[in-house]
Amino acid sequence: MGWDPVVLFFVFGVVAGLLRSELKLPPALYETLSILLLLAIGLHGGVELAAQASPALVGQMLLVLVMGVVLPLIAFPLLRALRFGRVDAASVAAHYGSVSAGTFAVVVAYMLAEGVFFESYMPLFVAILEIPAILVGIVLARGLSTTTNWSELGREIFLGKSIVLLLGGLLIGVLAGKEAVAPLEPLYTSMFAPVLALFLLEMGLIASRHMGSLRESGLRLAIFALVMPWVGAAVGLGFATLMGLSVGGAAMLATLGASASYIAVPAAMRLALPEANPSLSLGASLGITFPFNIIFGIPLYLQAAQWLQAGV
Amino acid sequence: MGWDPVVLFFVFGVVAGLLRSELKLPPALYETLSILLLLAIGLHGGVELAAQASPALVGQMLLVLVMGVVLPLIAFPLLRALRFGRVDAASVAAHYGSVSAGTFAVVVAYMLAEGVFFESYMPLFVAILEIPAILVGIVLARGLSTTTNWSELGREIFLGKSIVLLLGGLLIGVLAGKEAVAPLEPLYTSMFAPVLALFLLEMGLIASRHMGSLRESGLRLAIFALVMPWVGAAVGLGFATLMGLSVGGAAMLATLGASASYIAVPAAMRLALPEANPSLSLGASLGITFPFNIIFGIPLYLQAAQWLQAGV
Amino acid sequence: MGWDPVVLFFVFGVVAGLLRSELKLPPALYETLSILLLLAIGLHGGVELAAQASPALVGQMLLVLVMGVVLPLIAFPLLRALRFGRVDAASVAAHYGSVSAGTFAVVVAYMLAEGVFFESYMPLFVAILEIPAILVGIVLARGLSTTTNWSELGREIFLGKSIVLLLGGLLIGVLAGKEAVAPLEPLYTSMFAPVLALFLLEMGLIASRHMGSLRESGLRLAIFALVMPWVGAAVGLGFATLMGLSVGGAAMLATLGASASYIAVPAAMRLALPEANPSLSLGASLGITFPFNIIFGIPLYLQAAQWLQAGV
Amino acid sequence: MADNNGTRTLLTIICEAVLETRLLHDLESLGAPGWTVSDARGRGSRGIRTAGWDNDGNVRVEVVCARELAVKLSEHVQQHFYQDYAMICFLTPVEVLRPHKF
Amino acid sequence: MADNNGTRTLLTIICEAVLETRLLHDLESLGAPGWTVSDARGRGSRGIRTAGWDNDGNVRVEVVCARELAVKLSEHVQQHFYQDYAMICFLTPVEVLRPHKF
Amino acid sequence: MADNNGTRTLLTIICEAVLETRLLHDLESLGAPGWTVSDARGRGSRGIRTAGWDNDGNVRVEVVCARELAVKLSEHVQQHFYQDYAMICFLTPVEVLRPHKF
Ligand SMILES: Nc1ncnc2c1ncn2[C@@H]1O[C@H](COP(=O)(O)O)[C@@H](O)[C@H]1O
Ligand SMILES: Nc1ncnc2c1ncn2[C@@H]1O[C@H](COP(=O)(O)O)[C@@H](O)[C@H]1O
Ligand SMILES: Nc1ncnc2c1ncn2[C@@H]1O[C@H](COP(=O)(O)O)[C@@H](O)[C@H]1O
Ligand code: NA
Ligand code: NA
Ligand code: NA
Repeated sequence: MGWDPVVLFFVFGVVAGLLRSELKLPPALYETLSILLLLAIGLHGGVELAAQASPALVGQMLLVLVMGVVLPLIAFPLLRALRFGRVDAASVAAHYGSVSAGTFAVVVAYMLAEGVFFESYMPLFVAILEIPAILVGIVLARGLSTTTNWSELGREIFLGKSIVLLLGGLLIGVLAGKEAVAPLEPLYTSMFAPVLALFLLEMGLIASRHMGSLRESGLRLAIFALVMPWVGAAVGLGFATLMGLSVGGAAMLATLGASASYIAVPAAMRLALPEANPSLSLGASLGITFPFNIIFGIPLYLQAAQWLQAGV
Repeated sequence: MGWDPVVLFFVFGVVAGLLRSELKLPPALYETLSILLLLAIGLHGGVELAAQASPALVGQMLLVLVMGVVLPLIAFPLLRALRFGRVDAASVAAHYGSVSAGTFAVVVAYMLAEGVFFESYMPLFVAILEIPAILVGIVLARGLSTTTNWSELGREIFLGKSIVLLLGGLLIGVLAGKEAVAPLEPLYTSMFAPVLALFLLEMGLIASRHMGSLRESGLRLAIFALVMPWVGAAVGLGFATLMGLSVGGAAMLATLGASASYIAVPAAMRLALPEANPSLSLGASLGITFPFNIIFGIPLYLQAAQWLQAGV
Repeated sequence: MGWDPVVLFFVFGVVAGLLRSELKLPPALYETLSILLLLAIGLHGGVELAAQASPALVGQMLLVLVMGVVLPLIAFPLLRALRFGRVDAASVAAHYGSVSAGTFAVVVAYMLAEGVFFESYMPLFVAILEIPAILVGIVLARGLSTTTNWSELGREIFLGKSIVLLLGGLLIGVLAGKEAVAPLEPLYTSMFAPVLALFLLEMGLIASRHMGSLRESGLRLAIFALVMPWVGAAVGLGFATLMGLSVGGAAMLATLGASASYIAVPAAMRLALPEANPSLSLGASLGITFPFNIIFGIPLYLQAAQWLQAGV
Repeated sequence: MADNNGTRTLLTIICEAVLETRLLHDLESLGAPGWTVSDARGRGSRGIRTAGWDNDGNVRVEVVCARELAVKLSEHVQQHFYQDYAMICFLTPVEVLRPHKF
Repeated sequence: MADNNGTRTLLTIICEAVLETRLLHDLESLGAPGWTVSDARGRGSRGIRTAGWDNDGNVRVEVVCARELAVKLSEHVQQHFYQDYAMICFLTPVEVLRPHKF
Repeated sequence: MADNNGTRTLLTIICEAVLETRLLHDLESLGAPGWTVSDARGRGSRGIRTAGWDNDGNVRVEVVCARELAVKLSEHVQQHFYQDYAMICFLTPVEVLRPHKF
């Protein structure tokens, strides 16, 4: 078997961007692709959730919530140790404590291609992991101050595009059930890989710009962006063990732990912590961590999950 | 079987809109989806028409044309009785005399899901029903005055986007025939439900805004928007009996009668009767009648058609 | 078998445009369609190339490169004989020496529908043919002057959107191989015809505008636009014989020879030879040659290739 | 015509998108030397226009021309469209290169 | 209020798109009679904003109003957003039809 | 440089989209402190530009800067692009906040 073509689309985008080619995707296409991915992930998860829901799930959801609080609390001191200012460290920590739906889409495609079983309600965990790190990040920067307009902020976070699409898709899947959703299956079967490939092409183009901006923000940031995925993955594997997930599920939770947000969190941080430098977080998350995860990380995390399970 | 996921997408859009979530679809996507729906409906109809055309069809087409004239003539006095001004009543009557291609797409998906047979050239009737109500509405507002620039108006109406796409698709289907169109079938098979679902998501977002605006225009409008679908459906069933349509065809003509335009007619009215208040028509048609039809109406109309046929 | 529906979509666009209908596709959709077509063509070619690559291919690629230099050198004197100014003649010659990816997509669909075998690495030749004519055109207009900023121009040409997408798709196909690309196959199987149909609808709308502009530029241009495809096709057939292509491959190279660019070259010429009148090239290429090729030309070229092979 | 020292007037019209074809037709027949259109959304006395879909966007039309013509165009627009359509328009003096173009 | 002879001020604000909702909310509560928004991209002291994706575009907001209000709006914007967000704003005198609208 | 009381000049250039990269490159190397671009369509002496597809749109470029620079930029543009490309440009005096930015 050759290279993964979906990952090659990302590399293609990076190369085209670095060569400063005229290639660019219309913004409406990028938006459409991310809407399709989020809906497809949610819908697929919901359909399966309807079939597999169990009381144990509630406990798992709580553990995932805790994981979403723990991750930024680990990232923050690491960033402070690397001498980032308080607000910048909090903002970057929020990005790494949250998750990247794009990375999740790649790990789904990878598991399907490798034929590895995973708990099909994983999309639920994506939605749960998106939020806590944002709140923790704000508290890390501001303390529990009263100047933050929490009600407005809450609306912006909980009703942000990606969470609404994920949860909307999930709910529709649960309410409609597998049989009724059948006509919509192309969204997460035949159309999933093509949509993901185009999405990654655009992500590559965007990432290439942020790689350039990394040169300025320098070595310390690059170190963090390469170290934190290992930490996040380890945390994810730990929680997966607590939750009793399958090998595939554990590898996916590790991937979620290792991934950093570049859609939902940047927008929330821009509004909640405007003095944080957005090019730090985006440079790290898009320019380094995202490529690292989809090219090297995911296979590694799967292997680690397999070793762990075998060792138990 | 669970809820219809396609309808759930509409509900999802309404809820996201009412909660004022950040979710919005790029306008280019909305346009693309409506182009795809109209072309798919037309093409599918044309392919089948080529196989089933018969002399009886000419008579049926004439009857449908009459139905398009009758509907606004019923709606207008009803609106006047509810004390709407002459021009506003004429404009709203034009909307309800015409049809909604979105509602038609939902009824097609519903009939296919329920396995109910219907005359496959129904899209032809959609195209025919679009226009007469517009002309009747203008005459109701203005009389046969000479100030209306009929030639320019005619061009705007007959060459409007939705009619051109429906008729273009139909003609291509007829000229090419089923075998040659095979490579394009995904447009009305595997892709139809996903496209419709996204379209309804956007319609839900739009409808939620118009529901808000209903509070102003008040009770009288809501009454009309809930009563008129029953009247229109009854008229549709009557004409279907005259035309000798199947149960499925009758239910679809009832749905067409019950549906109100929110794409072609608003644009035409804005130009032809600019002093009419557009938020009245859109509030009623999008905010009430469209949701009513796709959630409750369509199953009702099918049941009515079944009773009627059984009673004959 | 009826008319080719894909071609009918083009005709539909032309008619809708000439009737000045309100129909227009969102620009983002047009861009998306052309990106999808180019990627699909490249990817499909790459997948097959990986399976069939042979040393002979290098020789064939060189011959195609020569063909790309020869074509504008034939077109230029022809245009001068028709009394076009030097710069305009050079610019139009560059358009006709290069190729139209849209025409190539139509010939691919045609060959598949007719079940005619062709060398699957033809997309490689499309990419090769795009560039030389542009350079030849500039030299024809300017001589080997030093005022042209060749390095910047080279970047604009080699890194232009269509070449990058074609070559990117090709490379991904080659690197990933058929098995791994399987999940992306809908791009060049089930989705190819629908995407092409919509693309041709838009091309029809655009072409209709350029047909109007032809009236001004007059008869001489129309003569060239109708004669040159025959010349280009003959040259293509000649080179195909030298290269030992199959009947299908020969017909496709003839089509490439006969086709004129309307995407990559206009942009390059606008920057490199701004004083050339762009409506001349576009009027000829889009208003006449493109419709001629997809409606009449392609079947003719296939027949010619069949005769030629039979005669040998 | 008009002054020749390079001073012209920029007429900006913001109105519902459905008017575009008709408005441009009128501007052309009244002698506008050219126009530029871009898409917009907005809020005014007739409520919010979000440009989320077909019937709900605005366009922003600009015409650079001699002041007399700008006034004539804006008066025409005011008479024919102001009452029934969402619309505003305003004039700004601008300095142009190649004044003969306008 | 303000002068009545049809002279108003056009306030143009160009800023990151993420601010749109919040900015329009503020303009409205400070009394702006309306606004027009279009999408844009640009470069300034905070680098290039290409509008290639969600987090990376600008909006161009225009408000036509009395000069005092325009100054008040621009000062508010300056105090609340200038430091942390990519943003510029400028004022132009314009002549309006139907001045009572603004 | 220039006056310091907050008066600057807004240079607006409307031209074919294909020029965007090259034009912005020139503006930057001539010292423009920033720019804003939006997409547009239009009609002028070189016919209709509908923005329906790649080769057929306009862009609207705005630069706020000192008057001398605006004049220099517009003269450069006029010399290099006016003859062969669809293009207009005009200058408007504007009042800016934080004049040191421009
Ligand atoms: N004061 C204003 N400033 C800027 N734009 C405005 C203003 N008032 C109205 N508009 C724009 O003009 C459109 C129509 O205005 P109206 O007719 O007042 O609803 C609105 O949708 C806005 O885009
Ligand atoms: N001198 C300028 N002329 C025109 N637009 C500008 C200028 N400076 C900044 N902008 C616009 O304002 C945005 C934010 O500016 P800044 O805060 O300087 O990065 C930029 O992305 C540009 O769109
Ligand atoms: N008088 C005008 N008013 C506003 N925009 C104009 C005017 N003339 C030209 N334009 C714009 O500038 C572009 C190029 O103009 P031109 O070079 O005259 O074809 C046109 O496509 C329009 O967008
Ligand atoms: Na994470
Ligand atoms: Na109806
Ligand atoms: Na050629």
